[in-house]
Amino acid sequence: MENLIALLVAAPLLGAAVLLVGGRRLDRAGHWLGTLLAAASFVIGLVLFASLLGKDAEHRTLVQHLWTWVPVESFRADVAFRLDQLSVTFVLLITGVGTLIHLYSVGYMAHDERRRRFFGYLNLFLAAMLILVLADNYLLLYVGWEGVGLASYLLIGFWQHKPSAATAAKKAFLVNRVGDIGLSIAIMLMFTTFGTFAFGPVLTSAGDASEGRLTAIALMLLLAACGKSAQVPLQSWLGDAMEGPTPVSALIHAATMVTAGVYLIVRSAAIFNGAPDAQVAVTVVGAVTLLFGAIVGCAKDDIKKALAGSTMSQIGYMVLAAGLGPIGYVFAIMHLVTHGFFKAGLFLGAGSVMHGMNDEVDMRKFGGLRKYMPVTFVTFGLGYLAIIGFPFLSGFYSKDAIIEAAFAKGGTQGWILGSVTLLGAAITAFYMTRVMLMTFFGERRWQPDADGHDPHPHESPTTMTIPMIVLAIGSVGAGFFFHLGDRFVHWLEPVTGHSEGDSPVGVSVITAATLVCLVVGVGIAWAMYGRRAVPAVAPRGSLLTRAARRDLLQDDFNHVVLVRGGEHLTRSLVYVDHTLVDGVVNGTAAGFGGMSGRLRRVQNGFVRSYAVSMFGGAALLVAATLLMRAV
Amino acid sequence: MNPVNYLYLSALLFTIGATGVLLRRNAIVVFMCVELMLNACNLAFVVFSRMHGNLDGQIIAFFTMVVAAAEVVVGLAIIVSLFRARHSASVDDASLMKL
Amino acid sequence: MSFPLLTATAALPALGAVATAAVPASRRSAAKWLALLVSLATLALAVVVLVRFDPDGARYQLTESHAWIKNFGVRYELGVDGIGVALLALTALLIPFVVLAGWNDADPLETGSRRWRPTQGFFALILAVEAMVIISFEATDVFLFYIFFEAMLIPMYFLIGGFGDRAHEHGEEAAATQRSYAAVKFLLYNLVGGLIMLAAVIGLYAVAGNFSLTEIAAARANGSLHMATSTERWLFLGFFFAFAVKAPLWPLHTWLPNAMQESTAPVAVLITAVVDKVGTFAMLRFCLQLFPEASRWATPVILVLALISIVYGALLAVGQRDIKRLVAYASISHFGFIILGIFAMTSQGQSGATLYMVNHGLSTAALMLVAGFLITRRGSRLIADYGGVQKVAPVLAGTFLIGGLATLSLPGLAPFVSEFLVLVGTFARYPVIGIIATFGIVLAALYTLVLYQRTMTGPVKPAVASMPDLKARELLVVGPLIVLLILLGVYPKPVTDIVNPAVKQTMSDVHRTDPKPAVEASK
Amino acid sequence: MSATAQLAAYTTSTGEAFQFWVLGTVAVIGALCTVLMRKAVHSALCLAGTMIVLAVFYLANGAYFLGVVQIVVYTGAIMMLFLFVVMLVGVTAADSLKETIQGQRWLALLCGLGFGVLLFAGIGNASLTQFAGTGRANANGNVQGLAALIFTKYVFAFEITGALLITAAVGAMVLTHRERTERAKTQRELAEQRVREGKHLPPLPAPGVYARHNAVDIPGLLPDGTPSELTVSRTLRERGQVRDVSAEALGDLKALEQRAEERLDRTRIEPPHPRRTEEASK
Repeated sequence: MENLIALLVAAPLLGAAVLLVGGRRLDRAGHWLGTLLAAASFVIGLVLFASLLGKDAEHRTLVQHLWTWVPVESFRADVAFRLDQLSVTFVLLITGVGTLIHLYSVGYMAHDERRRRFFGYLNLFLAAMLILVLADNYLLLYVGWEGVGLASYLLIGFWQHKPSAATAAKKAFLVNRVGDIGLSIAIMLMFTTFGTFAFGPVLTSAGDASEGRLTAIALMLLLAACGKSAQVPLQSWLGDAMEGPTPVSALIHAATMVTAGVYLIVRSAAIFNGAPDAQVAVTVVGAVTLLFGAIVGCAKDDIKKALAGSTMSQIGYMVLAAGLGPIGYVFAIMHLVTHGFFKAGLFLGAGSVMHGMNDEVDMRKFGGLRKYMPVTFVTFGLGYLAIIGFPFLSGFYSKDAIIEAAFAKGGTQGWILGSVTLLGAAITAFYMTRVMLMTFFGERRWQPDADGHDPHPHESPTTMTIPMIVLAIGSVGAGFFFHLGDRFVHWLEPVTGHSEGDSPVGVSVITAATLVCLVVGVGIAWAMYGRRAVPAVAPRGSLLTRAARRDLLQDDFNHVVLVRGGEHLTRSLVYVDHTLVDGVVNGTAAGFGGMSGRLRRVQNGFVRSYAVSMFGGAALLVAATLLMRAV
Repeated sequence: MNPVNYLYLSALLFTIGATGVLLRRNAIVVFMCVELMLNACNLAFVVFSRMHGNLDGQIIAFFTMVVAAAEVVVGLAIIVSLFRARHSASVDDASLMKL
Repeated sequence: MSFPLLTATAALPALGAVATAAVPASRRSAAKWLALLVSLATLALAVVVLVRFDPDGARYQLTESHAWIKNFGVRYELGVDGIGVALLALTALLIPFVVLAGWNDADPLETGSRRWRPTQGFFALILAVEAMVIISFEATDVFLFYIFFEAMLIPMYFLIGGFGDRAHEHGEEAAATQRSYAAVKFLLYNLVGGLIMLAAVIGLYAVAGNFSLTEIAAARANGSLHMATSTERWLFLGFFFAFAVKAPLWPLHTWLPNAMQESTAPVAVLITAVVDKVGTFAMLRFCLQLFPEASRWATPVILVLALISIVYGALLAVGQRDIKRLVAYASISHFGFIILGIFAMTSQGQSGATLYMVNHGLSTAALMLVAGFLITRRGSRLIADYGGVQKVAPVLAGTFLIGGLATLSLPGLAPFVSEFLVLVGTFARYPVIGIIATFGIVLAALYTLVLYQRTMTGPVKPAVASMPDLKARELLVVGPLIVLLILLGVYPKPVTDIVNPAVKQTMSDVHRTDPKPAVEASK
Repeated sequence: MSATAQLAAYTTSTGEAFQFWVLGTVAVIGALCTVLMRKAVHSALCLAGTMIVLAVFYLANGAYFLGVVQIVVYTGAIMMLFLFVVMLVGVTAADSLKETIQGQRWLALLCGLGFGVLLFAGIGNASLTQFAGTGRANANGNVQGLAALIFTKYVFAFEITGALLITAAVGAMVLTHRERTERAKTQRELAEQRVREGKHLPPLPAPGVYARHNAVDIPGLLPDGTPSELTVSRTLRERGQVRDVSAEALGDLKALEQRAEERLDRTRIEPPHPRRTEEASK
């Protein structure tokens, strides 16, 4: 059974290799090949899942050792996969959602002449993501970690002829690299602390290490997670990443890749458990991002960027939950999975809208689309209800659990985190309602696009609607399914551990408060965008709105401090290298040149001049001889 | 008078000849100054011969004369051909090595 | 006596060089084919060496030893250890690609000219460099090594000064001037280094009485050859200076950008991927073995210089406007990593550094050769002259991207393994330096991606609109390199298995052991 | 012989002392004149004088053979050779004594002075009081003594100097002799060449201006009064011995016309420049 794990990775990897190397002759069938291989991977995942279910809870870990990768004395990295409850959850999410999005892309990218390449990249992403979650050691995880970064880079910049896409791709990769520093250093620290970086030994012996070292490792892991999961302060790339095709946004920048940070933290639970200071940092990061993303989401008129803000905010929830320790790990993952369903669904819905609207993304130019795109409207609506936490839908269970866990942290910390999560829920309800109202309700505000074509909104083809419907089903039912009998908690407990905190208030009170927040959020949104007509041109807005439109000035800060500063630094260094370092050398050379030029003048070519020096020399010799005799 | 005075005279003539070599530009005159230096040496040799009471010094002076004759022959030939080529007997004009 | 395999490996390209140079002027393509065949035959010999080499056997294998200059105890002594054999294989592997990539680089400008000899010269010089580099990797006699270490400069000088890119932004005359400037700069820098080394070599002879690396190292190890501390340090510095110039280490690096910028892409690969490796290789083999105490003494300063090289090289690469200069500064950054790994004095660091030499050879070759194809097509080295190439020549852009990703050490490609090993090895002993060096990976991503973005993406510039994609010959050059990069990234064990025992030896030479993990140490 | 006895003494006879001081002065003056004379001929003559004095000194020091050789070979042959060359190069050409190389004169004098001082100091320092004299060495005759040495002890050197002399003679011939590498051009070919080159088709103009200046070194005047170098032989031109008389000739012409005017009682004009006549008669 273990031997299947490698196939899980191999299938999409094969697809990527064939599609990217195969060339034009695969143009006609390549996308189906990619979809098929993704589906194959999903099937293998299901088989493995079934086999895990067949074992008792304590032995649900399969390890497949493939080959020794880098052996240098005590440094040993293996290519080995570990499949346990946590990773199989991810495997199913990744391959499942991945397959759906492959299917969706068949329709969405139908008119793109480079569709084969797109599917190659998607397959590459799947393979990398699977390596990330299946790796048995941190170094192999790092491979997957950067692999998804590469795939993300390639896919964000898929429409390379657009300079904005190329820039966004580069930015995403670079910001991720900053996070990668964290992962690198964390691995090095593990090596110097434990002498290994395989999950098994590191996590079991984490208790032997000093708290200082554990805190250092944990903080470095947090830095890595921030980069990959677009958490403050490394969140700036996610909004720009929406330059990529929408399926990419759905798969990579909503459902899977951006949650890798959460995976990393939950996987390293043993380390974080031993470093309370680092956990506080994690919750702070989560809480700040939660609000940050939500506020940004409120102000964006670009439907994808609004959803991106939402993603950031929801991942903030997960990170916050992961920072809570054993009381939160399970719920972080649960929210991750349900979020995977509804956010992917929302993005696919947004893609469907754009597909029908000549790739328009400005919500102010939508309006009243529910009549023209019924399937999209329904699926998007269900996803919307799920994300705002409408009772008995997925988001209701997973988000509620996180809010409860935040309160359960106890003490002042618990109150602060709980309030933040409640506030976040209200804002979520607000901005999602805003998106919903601006897109599907109100009067039509369509305008001809740049080429003068009037949009003719229409429902998308079947290949696109089927994935949306499936995801909508997931958004509706997953939460209830997981919640029933605490199935999910029991499933993950052996890996992450679980403990009930002592909540200062009752569960029902929190649920009620959440619902109140929800109603308030929806109400305000309806008052602002439902009752009144939405202006086609964005009003100036308050200072906060304007700041939020610009991602709360984070980019401007980066631009001024890092980009400008870096440019000045490199430019002055180029100058220094040319004038100072090279100048010293060239100066020495010029010095010798000048000296010999002057010495050359002595050689004036006149025999008599030479005769004088000879005669002088002879005189000196005579003098020396006489002196020698005298002495 | 001490015969050493011959040696002083020889030194004086030699110095005058050497200075002449350095000062004059006409190749012929330079050559003459060289001859003067050779003659000054010859005088010294002859005086040495007297000093030591054997004829070796005179022999050396004799050889010097022979060599000087050969040198003059070749040297003057060079001067003549130089003059033919450059229409000048100035040593300063033969300064191809100058800047 | 067995067949002198190592001599043959070096002699074959040397004879090939002579034969190539002797090909008549009218038979240019014969010279090219001959050079290619010779380089492939050398590769075959190198493979035989690789197979015959037993990683767990004696330290130096396939040894040959003959008296040469008896009066000074100079011997013709060859032998390879794991490090040498790895680099030997790398050199033999890269040369066929260099030859193939430079196939048309030395052709006459007018098709009609029959009396054109430089083509023959170009390929003969490449083979000559190969022969000298190979013998440098094999020599276990300090004097023998020195001779070829220096002699290498002669063919390199002519390759840099004589053959440049056809196109130049300021015209042919300016190109010739800058070429000769670069060549002279290359020569002078390396000559100065070599002269200082010569003094140290003579000094070593004065102290030790012979030139044999194995004998001196053995005598140093068992204490029969005592060196005063100051003597050892001076001699070490003499050797190290020459190697640092060759490597090149900051601040002795400025010859490299000029040389790589002005030479053709294959020659640039020859410089940075092959010739410069002799410098770092020699640090491992000569500096550490002959002067262990002094090496440890100088470690802090060298590590800081290497660190500066890493960050400085990367920052300057970001600021470049010329594709080749950018690659050159990136190489300086990478050489910083190699030197860092060598002097971190941990198994991981040194194995990583050796692996890095191999991987850097492959990755730079891939990136630089594709860049060369690009430059040949457009006739400009300036980044600003490109844009949107991806659209018109996707294969070229794809291979360029893979080369770039290898340069920024993407996991899954070969350089990642070595870079990480170097970082871990450094971090284990010098955490602060390790952390700062880690920042190099962000800068590497920056310069690579900026280069890719500006040249390959965006709207198609009119000047590149009709650019053809890679031809069969060019694919033949790039394809195998990329396959190797992926292969060694996924499965580097064959190389590490060869290198590890040699590194273990070197570690014991300098009396250093790896630091113990904290948890284990506390128990 | 009283002369030999005297020669063996520590001091010389008064006669010799007198001879030394008188002739020594002459020798030094001759040497100085050699260096300082502007014309090479004068230098050569002064040098010859110095050499003769030296010959006398040789005789006084018992080197009879050398004394004679000095006069016969040196003064008689070598100096004559010098004079011949001087004639070839141009007897009248006087050197400018103006120094052209910066600092050369001072450096030369400094070196000379320093060297002289050193030599004098060296000689003075050496304790040269013992003079064996040549009496015994010359007992069988000076020439015989020399011959005995030359043909025994110095025979190899002698042979080699012989070879040297022959080589020098051959060398001088090689250096000065110019081999004709091509056939001399005939009169006809020369004329054709002139026509082809298109210059000086007619014979070169003749030198001389009016009847009073028909010397070959005076260029003929062009109609505007400027001298034409072409009219003077090339050898003279190269030696720089062309006499420029154009201004002078014009002046003369003017004076002639004036005198004619005076004869005809025209206006009186100041007399011609007096220097003119001297120059002309030179």
